[in-house]
Amino acid sequence: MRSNRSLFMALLAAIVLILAGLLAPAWLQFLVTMSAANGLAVLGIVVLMRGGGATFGQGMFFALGAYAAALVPTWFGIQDAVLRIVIGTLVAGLIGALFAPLLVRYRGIFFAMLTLALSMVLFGLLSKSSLLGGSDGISIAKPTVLGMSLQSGNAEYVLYCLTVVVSVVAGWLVSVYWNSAAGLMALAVRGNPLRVEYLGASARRSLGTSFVICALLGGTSGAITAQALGHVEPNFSNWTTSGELVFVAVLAGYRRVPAVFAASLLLEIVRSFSNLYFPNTWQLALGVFMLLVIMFRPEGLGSLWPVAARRQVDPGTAVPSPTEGQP
Amino acid sequence: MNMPLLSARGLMKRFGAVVAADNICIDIPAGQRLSVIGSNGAGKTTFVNMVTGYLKPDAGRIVLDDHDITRLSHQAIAGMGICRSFQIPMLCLELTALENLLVAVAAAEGRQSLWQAADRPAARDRAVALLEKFQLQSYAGRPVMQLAGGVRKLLDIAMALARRPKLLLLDEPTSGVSADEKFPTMERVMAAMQDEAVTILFVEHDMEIVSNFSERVIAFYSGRVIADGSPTEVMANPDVRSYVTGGAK
Amino acid sequence: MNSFKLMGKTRGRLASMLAAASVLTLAGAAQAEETFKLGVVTFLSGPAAESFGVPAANAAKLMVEQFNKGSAPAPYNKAGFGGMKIEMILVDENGGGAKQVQELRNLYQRENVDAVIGYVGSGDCLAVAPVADELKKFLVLFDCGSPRIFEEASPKYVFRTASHAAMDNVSLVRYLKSHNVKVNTMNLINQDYAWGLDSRGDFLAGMANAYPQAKMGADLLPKFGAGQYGTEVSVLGGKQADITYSSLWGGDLQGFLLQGAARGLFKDTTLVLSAADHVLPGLLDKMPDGSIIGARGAYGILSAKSPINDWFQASYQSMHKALPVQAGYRMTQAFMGVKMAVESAMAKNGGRKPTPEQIAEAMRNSTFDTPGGQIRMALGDGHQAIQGTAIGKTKYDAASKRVLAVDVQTFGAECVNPPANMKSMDWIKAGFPGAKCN
Amino acid sequence: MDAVAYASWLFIVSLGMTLVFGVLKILNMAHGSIYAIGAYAAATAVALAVSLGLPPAFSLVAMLLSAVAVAVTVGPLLERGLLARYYGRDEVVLLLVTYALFLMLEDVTKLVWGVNPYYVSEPAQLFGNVLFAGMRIGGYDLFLVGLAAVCGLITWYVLNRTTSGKIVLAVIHNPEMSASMGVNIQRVYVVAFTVGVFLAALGGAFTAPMISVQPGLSVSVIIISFAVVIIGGLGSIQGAAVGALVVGAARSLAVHLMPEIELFSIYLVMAAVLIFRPEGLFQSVKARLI
Repeated sequence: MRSNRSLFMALLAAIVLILAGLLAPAWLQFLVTMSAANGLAVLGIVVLMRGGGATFGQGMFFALGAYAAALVPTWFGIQDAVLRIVIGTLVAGLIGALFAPLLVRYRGIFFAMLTLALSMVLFGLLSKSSLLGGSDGISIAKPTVLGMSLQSGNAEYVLYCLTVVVSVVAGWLVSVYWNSAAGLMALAVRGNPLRVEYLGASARRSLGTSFVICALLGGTSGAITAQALGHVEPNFSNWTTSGELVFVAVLAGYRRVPAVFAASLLLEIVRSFSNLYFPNTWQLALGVFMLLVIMFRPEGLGSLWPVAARRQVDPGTAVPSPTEGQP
Repeated sequence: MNMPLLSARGLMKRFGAVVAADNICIDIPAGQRLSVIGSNGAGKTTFVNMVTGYLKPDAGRIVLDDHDITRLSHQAIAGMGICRSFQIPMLCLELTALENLLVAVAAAEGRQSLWQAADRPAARDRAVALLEKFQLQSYAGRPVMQLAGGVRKLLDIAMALARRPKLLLLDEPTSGVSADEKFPTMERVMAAMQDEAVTILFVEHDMEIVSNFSERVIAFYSGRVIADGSPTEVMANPDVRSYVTGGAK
Repeated sequence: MNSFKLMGKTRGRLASMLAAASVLTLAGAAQAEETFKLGVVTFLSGPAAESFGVPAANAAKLMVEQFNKGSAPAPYNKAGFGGMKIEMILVDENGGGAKQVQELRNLYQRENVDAVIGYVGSGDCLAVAPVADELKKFLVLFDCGSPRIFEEASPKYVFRTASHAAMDNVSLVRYLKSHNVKVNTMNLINQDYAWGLDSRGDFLAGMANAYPQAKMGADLLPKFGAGQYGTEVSVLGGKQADITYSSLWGGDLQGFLLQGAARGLFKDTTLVLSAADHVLPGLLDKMPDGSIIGARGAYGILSAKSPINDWFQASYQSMHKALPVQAGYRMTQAFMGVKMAVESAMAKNGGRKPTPEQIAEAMRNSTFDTPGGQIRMALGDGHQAIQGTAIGKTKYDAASKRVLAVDVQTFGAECVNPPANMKSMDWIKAGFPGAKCN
Repeated sequence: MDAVAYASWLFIVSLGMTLVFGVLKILNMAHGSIYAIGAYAAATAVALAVSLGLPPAFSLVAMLLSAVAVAVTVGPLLERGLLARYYGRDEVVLLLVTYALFLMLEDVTKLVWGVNPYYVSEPAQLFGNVLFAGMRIGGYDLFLVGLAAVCGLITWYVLNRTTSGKIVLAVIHNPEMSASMGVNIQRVYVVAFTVGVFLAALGGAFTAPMISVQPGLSVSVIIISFAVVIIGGLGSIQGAAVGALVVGAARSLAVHLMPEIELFSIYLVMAAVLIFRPEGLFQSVKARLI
């Protein structure tokens, strides 16, 4: 029943956003598109964080998704944006699943550093392969969306809608997963993996699941971003990309799905304006912003919204949702 | 003769110079409630850790229902029906009492569903039932980090019970519980076990509890079993008096 | 758990953004009449800032000032762009092509700039060119080298007012040949990214024609921004060669030269550097004399004397207390090209502010004189410039504490640039067919 | 040989990083920025020394002093003023704090020193170069090797042979315990972090003569010293030494044999080490959990 309600909320959000998009100027549509796309990658990291993992290599899956989406048109003549997104997602997920068994043997900073190393190796490979445009990257033919071709007039809005829909669906699926038994198990693994194993469940499998979901979302994000930008480059796999994504993840916290997209949007706005109006100090601005958030919002933006009134309910009968946080 | 539920044969374990287990042989028949006593460092917890697979013995075999579990991981062993509680309760502090039990219930299912809600009626009823067994329902919605030591102990045990284990090992169930709470706590635990077909082994210091709640007592000293029998026999044993109870009281 | 509660908030934020946006657009519209909004994108931070980005930005500032005052020499003496005051928005290029695409969209769609001049990095150019075309907005690339941009696509609204990288290496090869530099063995060291790899390719292809017998010694590809070249230096030291070619630039080049000199690497090999003028002011006596250098054009110490060049050097000197180097020249070329295009477009449309189409139309196949010599938009269907260039040998002049260029040889545009109908690589491989040298 | 020179440079830099992690449990991303600051400071100091007409040999002292200056100013400031507020947070969060710090310092250095490059090759010229096995070796490289050795030995000696060092080790091993035994953790933290900063600055200062000091120095340093520290084992000094050698060797092998893999040879090594020895080459086994 809860999942039904969040489904309803998701639909509502989608409709509202699509309508709101109509009013927004092109640059804003694009900004939201980009931030939502990034939001997906961040959502992946958040899922992983919530499952007890930390990654500094999300850029790897971001890049995999992006390059997949960029190459299928030239290699297999796939023009449809949705199809490209699906492929990008699957490719990233597949690679993620390949590495998961290896990675789940590690925790904390080692896990993070290993993902970092992997993504930097991919970065190296991409920068080398002249077939893939080397360090300059490659441009992507504008996609068609469900048969529609994109002109300069409608391109932003169509992509905007597509991104909104994908993000909302992904967000809803994640919220369903967070409510699920596996989702609760992920939280437990984060809290006390050894105990989980003493209960006969596999902490590693749980972490692996989180990681694969993280990879899938990274791929989706990359695929959308690639088509919105019309260009992909090895930088996507660089550690700085991952670093910013992780930052947004921390900014958002792992409490609520929408917080992730809010955080992503917030950073996108701060970045794009600060970069334009004080080009010489935008890193400084970003850094200060980060520190303040980490200092005053340790739980991330997700903690800005009071947890549903369950604490007031008579504890005997209260049935808290596993995914809602503690006060 | 009915074969034992668990049989440990010639378990050896040494940490450097310290001998933590020296040729330990113990058979546990199904349905028995037995306790393990011994001063600190006598090898009680080492034994529990070997049975539950956290430590691998240097030599010897452990057999559960004639499956050799000596080399299995602690996770696999739990899966085969040996669950345990901990001296210091191992809980997810961020989660509520109920959520902790939902974790235990989900773990009991083997493969966890990615879409079925964790607190769907079936699972929730089971979790609530476990809470009620230990009269913890009033704490259901409280994060564990807000709960008192005694409550955590019980919660820890309740979690261990979630997958209906064949053998349940309780590591000092009353340690960290105030003196006048010890008895009631044990009462609750044992009451909770009534209708569960479970064999119980608990590690304990407190002799009164041992003699009141176990039908068999095993005494450890420096990694060896120095006495094994009914509470009265063991208490009467001179070695036990000098090395264990004497030391204890 | 209504996990999408926030979306409401997002909508709220959207609304407020809307407000902000409309204000911005109104503001843009209000000014549109008397001012020409010009976005300028170059490296203000990162490794390329010091060598290219900032000199270019400085030149841009100079141009804006001079043009708005109308104090530039003819034919650039009309105030601003055809009377319209130039209003410049400076944006940092650092952060990769993806980011540049967003920034460019912001410039066009949020800041409503009328044109954008920018981009040092080839990757950035490749990334942004399609965007300008998609948005039908006017874009001038002022510095980046990769020939791919106009050889692999033919964007309508995008121009490059400077020669692409092929020229730099072709002219080097021609210089070696015409000065009978003996090259039996050569060492190469280039950065491991597009610029380094492309330059290496062009140079090798050129050498294959001019010096078929030349043997390759070491062929190193340190990573971009490596900073430390201890290993490379000893590899190069191990393999003696007549010349050591490098397309390194900026900090990497400086680091390499300093570390190499400290270990006497350049005692018995001639340095051949495709883009080195911008490091000379910093290196001074540490720059090995007699090194053969290019500046990606007849720029700085390699530039030819002309009234407009004197004016440029003097005014740049007085504004920034330094001599202009290649990036500054190239930015100036872009400004002058745009100014000419805008003004001739206005001449056609009756003095109204020209549309991107009109500016593009006016710029296609145009020709204009700059401090770096004459620029002709001859390639890529009139979108890609060709220009003359010059190569010279370095000589440190202790008296003036400056590195001077001697034996400077200048090359005409047709001599070192491919004809319109050929891709540069094919042209080099084919041995420069149709090249007009005098 | 140049592998060793490179390694010794790596060692100086990553020693600081591993020390800071050992004591404060912080993997300091800003380490690279401090390295850059050290380089800038050295450049300024040497330029000053030269302008004062001091003998070139003094430029070495100047660089040392500049590193000290950076350490005593930046170190306590950052630790007390900033990091201290975040103690007890998750490792990863702390990592992000330093990441933010890194971004800030990047711009701060730009604001202070501008984007124009500085050159201080005087010290490097002091040593000239020696002919060795047919190839020239910069005397300065040799000097660096010596410097690295000295740093390593001093650190090792202080940690293992002096009481204050033993206290630090105690803190590394178990902060709560040592606090309860009356160790002034705060002071240890400040000192350790400052030393870390000093080593980073030192690394920067003594690299300055070989490069042109300008924006963008720090990034590569961060990643590579991460690699070294991970390979060697977080918080282990001999680990840092070995890690530095491994990375140095890997890199120069790559350059000599197959230049095309140089770009990511380091990560391959790092990944390999992590796979076969997750806790790095030198890392004590974890304590029992139950």
